[in-house]
Amino acid sequence: MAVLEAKDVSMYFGELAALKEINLSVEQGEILGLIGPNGAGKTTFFNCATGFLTCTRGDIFFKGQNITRVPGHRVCHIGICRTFQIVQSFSEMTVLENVMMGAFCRHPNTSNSMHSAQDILDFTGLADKRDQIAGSLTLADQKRIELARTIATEPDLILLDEVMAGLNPAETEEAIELIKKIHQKGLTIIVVEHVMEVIMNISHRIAVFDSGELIVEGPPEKIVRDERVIQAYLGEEYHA
Amino acid sequence: MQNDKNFYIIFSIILIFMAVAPLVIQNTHFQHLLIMLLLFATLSQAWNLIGGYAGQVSFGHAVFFGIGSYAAMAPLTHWGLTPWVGMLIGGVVAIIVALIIGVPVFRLKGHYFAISTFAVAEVVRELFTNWEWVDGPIGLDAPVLEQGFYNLMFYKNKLPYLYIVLVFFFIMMLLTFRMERTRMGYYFRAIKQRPEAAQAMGVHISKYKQYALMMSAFFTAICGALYGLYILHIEPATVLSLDISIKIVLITALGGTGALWGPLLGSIILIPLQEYSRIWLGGTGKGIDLILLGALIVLICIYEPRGIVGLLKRFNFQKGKN
Amino acid sequence: MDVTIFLQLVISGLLIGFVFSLIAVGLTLIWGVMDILNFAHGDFLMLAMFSAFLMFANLGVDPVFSLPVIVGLLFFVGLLTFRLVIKPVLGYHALIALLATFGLSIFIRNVVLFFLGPDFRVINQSVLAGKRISFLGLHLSLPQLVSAIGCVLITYVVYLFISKSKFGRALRATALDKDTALLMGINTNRVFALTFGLGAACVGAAGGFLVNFYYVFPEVGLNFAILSFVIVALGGFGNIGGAFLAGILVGLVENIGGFFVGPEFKYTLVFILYLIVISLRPKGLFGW
Amino acid sequence: MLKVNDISVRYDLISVLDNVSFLVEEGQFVAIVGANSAGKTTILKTLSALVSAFQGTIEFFNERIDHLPPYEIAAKGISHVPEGRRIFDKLTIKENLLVGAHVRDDQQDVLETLEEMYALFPILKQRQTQKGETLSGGERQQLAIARGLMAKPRLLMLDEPSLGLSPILSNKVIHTCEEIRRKGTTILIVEQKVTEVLKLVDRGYVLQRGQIIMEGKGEELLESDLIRKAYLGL
Amino acid sequence: MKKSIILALFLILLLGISSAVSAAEEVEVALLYPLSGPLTEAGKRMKSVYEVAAEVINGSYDIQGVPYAKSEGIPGLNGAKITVKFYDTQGSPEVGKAETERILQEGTAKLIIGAYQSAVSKPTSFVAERHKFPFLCAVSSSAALTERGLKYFFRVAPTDFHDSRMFFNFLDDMRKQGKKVENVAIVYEKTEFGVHAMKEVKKRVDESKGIYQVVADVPYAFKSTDVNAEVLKIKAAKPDVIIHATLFSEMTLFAKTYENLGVKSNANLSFCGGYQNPKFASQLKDTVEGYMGSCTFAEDFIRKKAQLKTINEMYKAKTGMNLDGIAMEGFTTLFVAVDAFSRAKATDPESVTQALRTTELVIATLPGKGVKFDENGQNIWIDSTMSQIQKGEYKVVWPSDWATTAMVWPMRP
Repeated sequence: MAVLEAKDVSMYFGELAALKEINLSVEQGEILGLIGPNGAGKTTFFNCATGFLTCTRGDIFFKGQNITRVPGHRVCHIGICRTFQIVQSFSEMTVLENVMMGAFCRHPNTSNSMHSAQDILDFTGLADKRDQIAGSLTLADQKRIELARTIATEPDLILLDEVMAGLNPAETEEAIELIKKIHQKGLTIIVVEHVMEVIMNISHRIAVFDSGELIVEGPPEKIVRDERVIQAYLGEEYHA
Repeated sequence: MQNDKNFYIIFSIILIFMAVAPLVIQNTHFQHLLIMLLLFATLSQAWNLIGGYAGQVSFGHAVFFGIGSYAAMAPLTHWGLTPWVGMLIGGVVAIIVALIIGVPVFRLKGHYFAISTFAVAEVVRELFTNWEWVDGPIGLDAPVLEQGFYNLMFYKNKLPYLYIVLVFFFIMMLLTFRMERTRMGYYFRAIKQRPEAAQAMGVHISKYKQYALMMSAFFTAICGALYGLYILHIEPATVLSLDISIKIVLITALGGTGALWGPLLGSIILIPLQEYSRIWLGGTGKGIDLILLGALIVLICIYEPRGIVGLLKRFNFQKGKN
Repeated sequence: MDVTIFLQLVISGLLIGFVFSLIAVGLTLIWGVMDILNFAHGDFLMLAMFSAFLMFANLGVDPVFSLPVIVGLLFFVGLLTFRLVIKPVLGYHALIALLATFGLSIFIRNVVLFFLGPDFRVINQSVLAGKRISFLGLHLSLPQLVSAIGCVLITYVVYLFISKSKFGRALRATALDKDTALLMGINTNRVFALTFGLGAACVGAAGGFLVNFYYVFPEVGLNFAILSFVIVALGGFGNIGGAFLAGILVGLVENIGGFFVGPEFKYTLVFILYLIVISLRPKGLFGW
Repeated sequence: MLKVNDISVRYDLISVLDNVSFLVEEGQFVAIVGANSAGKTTILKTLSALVSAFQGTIEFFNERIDHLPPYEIAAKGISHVPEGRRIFDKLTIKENLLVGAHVRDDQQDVLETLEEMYALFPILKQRQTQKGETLSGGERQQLAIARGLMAKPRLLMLDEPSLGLSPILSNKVIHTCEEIRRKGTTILIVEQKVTEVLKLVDRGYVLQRGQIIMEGKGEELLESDLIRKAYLGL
Repeated sequence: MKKSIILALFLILLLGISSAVSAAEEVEVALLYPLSGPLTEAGKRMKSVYEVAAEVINGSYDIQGVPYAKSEGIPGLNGAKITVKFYDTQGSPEVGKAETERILQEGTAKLIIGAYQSAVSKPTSFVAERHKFPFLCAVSSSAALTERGLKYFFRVAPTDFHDSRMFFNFLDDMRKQGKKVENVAIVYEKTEFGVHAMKEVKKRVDESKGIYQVVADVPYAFKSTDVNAEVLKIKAAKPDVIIHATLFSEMTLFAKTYENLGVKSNANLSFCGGYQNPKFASQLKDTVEGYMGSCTFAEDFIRKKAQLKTINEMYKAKTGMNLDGIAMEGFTTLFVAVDAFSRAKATDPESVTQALRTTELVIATLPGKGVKFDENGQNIWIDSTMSQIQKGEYKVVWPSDWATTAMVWPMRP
């Protein structure tokens, strides 16, 4: 069954079309990679799927339920959670408190939330930094906090917006491991990423956006050979 | 955040002090000072909920303050209704008003929000100034009724006022302290820091801002009622004035916004400073007391821009190092 | 309805509106660039008016001629304020800057009270005083007319300066992103200081004009300051054109609305106007 | 021309840079590569005095600049294109460029440079009257670099110009740097795209946890085992 | 943290103790006036006049018609000196109330005199009433103050009632002389003072049974930046007479705007307030030529009562201004206090209050016979006159037995 399904989704900002009739679905347990040049509409798609924006036309379904007009804060309770392109950790809170913020979604009680958050910290390898102030940590750790916070909401689907951007190879490696680990828990994942090695490595399927349109989708091997993708995105070098 | 045990110890010391000091020093003016100090600490803490924790700086809290004092005083003067009921009415009306103004105002950001709250306050003040039932600009005087808790009137003794204010202060502090530890407290701080991320975590932002404003409005109204009943005379020019709104903000800013002890520290500094500079230097008609007050406020800002809470933290930090 | 009265209302509204504009322009500069609400803005106005008055009373300099000196003086006051009060609190919670300027406001007002006393004073024998132009039953008081024209001119000059000059560009860049402006070789502290000076100079000019037809006393600035806060927000923070038009709008609403609805409601109308505008355009009429 | 001696930087007692020294000769294209939290951005920020070092000296044309404020360093001819572009959203593109030339006095000269930039980045000329916020990511990066060049700097410092750009754009940006160098501007670049950058540069430094662990010619570094292991996954 | 808070609490405690210490040997009178804030100007004038009054009482001056001037100190208390101590209300009821409580707490004052605004006199006198402590009000004009049935409250000044009655007697008189005065515009600030004053005016208009009409009812916001809308509203109504209740310096603004916008009326009458401030006449000169207002004292009175010159000189030496009505009311009030102390031969609150209740002080400082209080504490021997600004000076022009100068009518030829 499709976890998330977009049907003819279009998004206009005034005259400008950010998304044009996107049809895309993600199956249960899949990792879908989303690539495309800057301004292609990837983040806009995320925003529509998570209720931060309401798309101009079309519908979005989550497990068969129409969530097109569900407001952003409800989406999390339904079971979708996202990260942000630019790190958005609660910089004045401790790591534990950051993750608790996610856990509150399922555990309104503070101490339950704390226990749940502690489990997630162990799972994501942040346990030893639990009482540090999030703002004082490195970018990699802050991104990890965001991931931890996201899974603390106990979602079925997570949308990761450039979680690797700005990480070095070693850190990227760790992040990939973590994403795979999260995937093993049974979560469905959509990843936006520029680092090609990463996206090829983890995605089961890749969808390519260009100027608001979905130009191609399919398994990674197919994508790297597609002429239109190479022209729009990868450039000639990758062709070789 | 404070650790729990520490909080209870400090808090008990303060409460005991506030309760016992006026018994030791039988000076009504000193009692007056403590009453004002506690009243403004409570008020500022109420403001702190929305302005400090949830980060929405309001310059219009006089609205709730005024509503509270009018709700207690008007039924008392017109019908002799016990102010306790009036107080409750005031709190409820303030919550309703908070609901009404919250919807449009929370769409605004930063200064636009602040100026809007101020504009709302000015409009409400004008409404009261032209409202015949509450005697317009003349204001209301408490009728001379029998003393006692039923009428909340004590003519010669100030101690009952002091203890009533102390009780409200106690409730306010405890509530804030508990709130810091609940989901709501975390949500407030999250909204202040990263509204978008908070939304992604499932926080209904405008709802929680609304909660913060409603709680804040309720307690501000209660304080307004106490103020009216204590001063026994209210008029739009005082209880609905910008002065009140600003004073609340300043006390919190001075002590430290979004900090549990900020409001109390702020009023411990500002209220005695105001009272005693007037007592010692006022009466000359030359404003020396206010020159001093202004200069001191500026100096505090320059030398301790983090608020008094910041000063204490730094003090503790350095001590810890040694 | 008498047409002359209506026209007179429009004229009076415009005349006072231009003065509001200039005061608001001074405020919006500081507010827009530094994100600091200067509570002492009204007291700057009062300082300007008192200086003009003192120069008139003690040296016999007509307020029309003392204007450049007043502007220069207030520019200096602005610089000084920035150095002594604002600079130390930059980068901390915005409320601290607010608190500092609030303290400054109390301080300035009472120092003036201490030295000059609480009396109100009026300049009544200046070049412009008492003269007026009358036609078709309409009256334009010359001091107000000259002030209005002066305020428009100065506002326009400031606008040109900000939008065309190199410094203006640097100022806007600093307002947008202080660190990057530093990397561009802009001495941002100097920009801040000059902006504060410029803002104070604007309000100084307004005070220099105002003194021709308004009374002076230590508390005179408060009412103008409160109105200018609303005007700035109405026009959109940091937007000079916005402050200018909003100032005129407020002048008109206050006069025409005050006449038809009742003078005691004239400021209420201004606040209601603000609330309506802001609920339609959450960043003011011309906000970013 | 630029000589960095033993600088160390701390944030809140945590060491970010530890005795970093390096050299940039006139006309060279120099890269500092390293992991994200290695301190690359901090080096550039220290050079332009946004961050102050508690130890060490920085010399620019044999003159110490480590105690100057940022704006004076810019006036000395060091232009810093910050991480994340940081263009002025509400200024027009032309104004953005002119702000870049703030340190220069001769306005006639500035206008000439402006034309040069338009020649180098034609898209900017087309959109010169539009606000910065209307630009896309790649255009922003072009504007940021052009703005940096407007100062006619003796040294251009670029902080991760490829960050957040698609592969095709990031390559284009890096090659633009090469072109700029060919026209005679010294460039110090901080990058994570190790392969692409090291192919082009004259000299590279590898930074790890605040320390320089390797240095050498670009090609040499590419060949080294350390780099190949850590950054290329080979 | 803990230590710091305890330290702060300790400091507060110290403040509490230190402020409790105070001592006095003479008969002290506490005065509550706004000595900072927007009404400082008025407060300072009051302060000066009380200092003059104390000097006159304590020293030996030969002023005919003013008892207690010749003798040194208070006769009934073996010549004990009177001292005046000032407390700042900042023009705020809250501060006023706090200061009153402080006065009572300190316990050195034997009587309270105050305050300036009615809005402050009200709560402060309530405090005194509850402590059964005598409170003398010098200048607050709200008629409501003496309609509250207080037992320890006395007022020397005429009220809005007296003033409005005097205005309409005056207008009646003018009408009899064939002058046009029927259309009245009323202008008042939307404060306790303005609203009260105009309530009285409206009562008088109602009592006239249609002779007078209010053609323009113009309340305005206190502290206005301009008054164009207000003045145009008046202009549109074309009134014969404008009546003002303007406490503040806005009176200046009104006068200028009337001039600028060419408003013509036969007369412009003012309740006490902005009009009475001598600066109003001296600074605005021609602009305010012909303005009229209620007046309990002006320099012009000295022409009729030459003996008051001494007092005016002393006051002028202190302030550079001539005495005005408000100041003279203050001056007289201190004499009422001295009279009460002297007759009571004691200073305890009960005796002093008792003496005040039976006051029958004949004193030549104010229009009317002197001071005698009715059961509500209102002075019933007080009267008021009409003054007019002529060439920058206040001249008494009505009623005829007080008038020194001929009236200019209409105010602008």
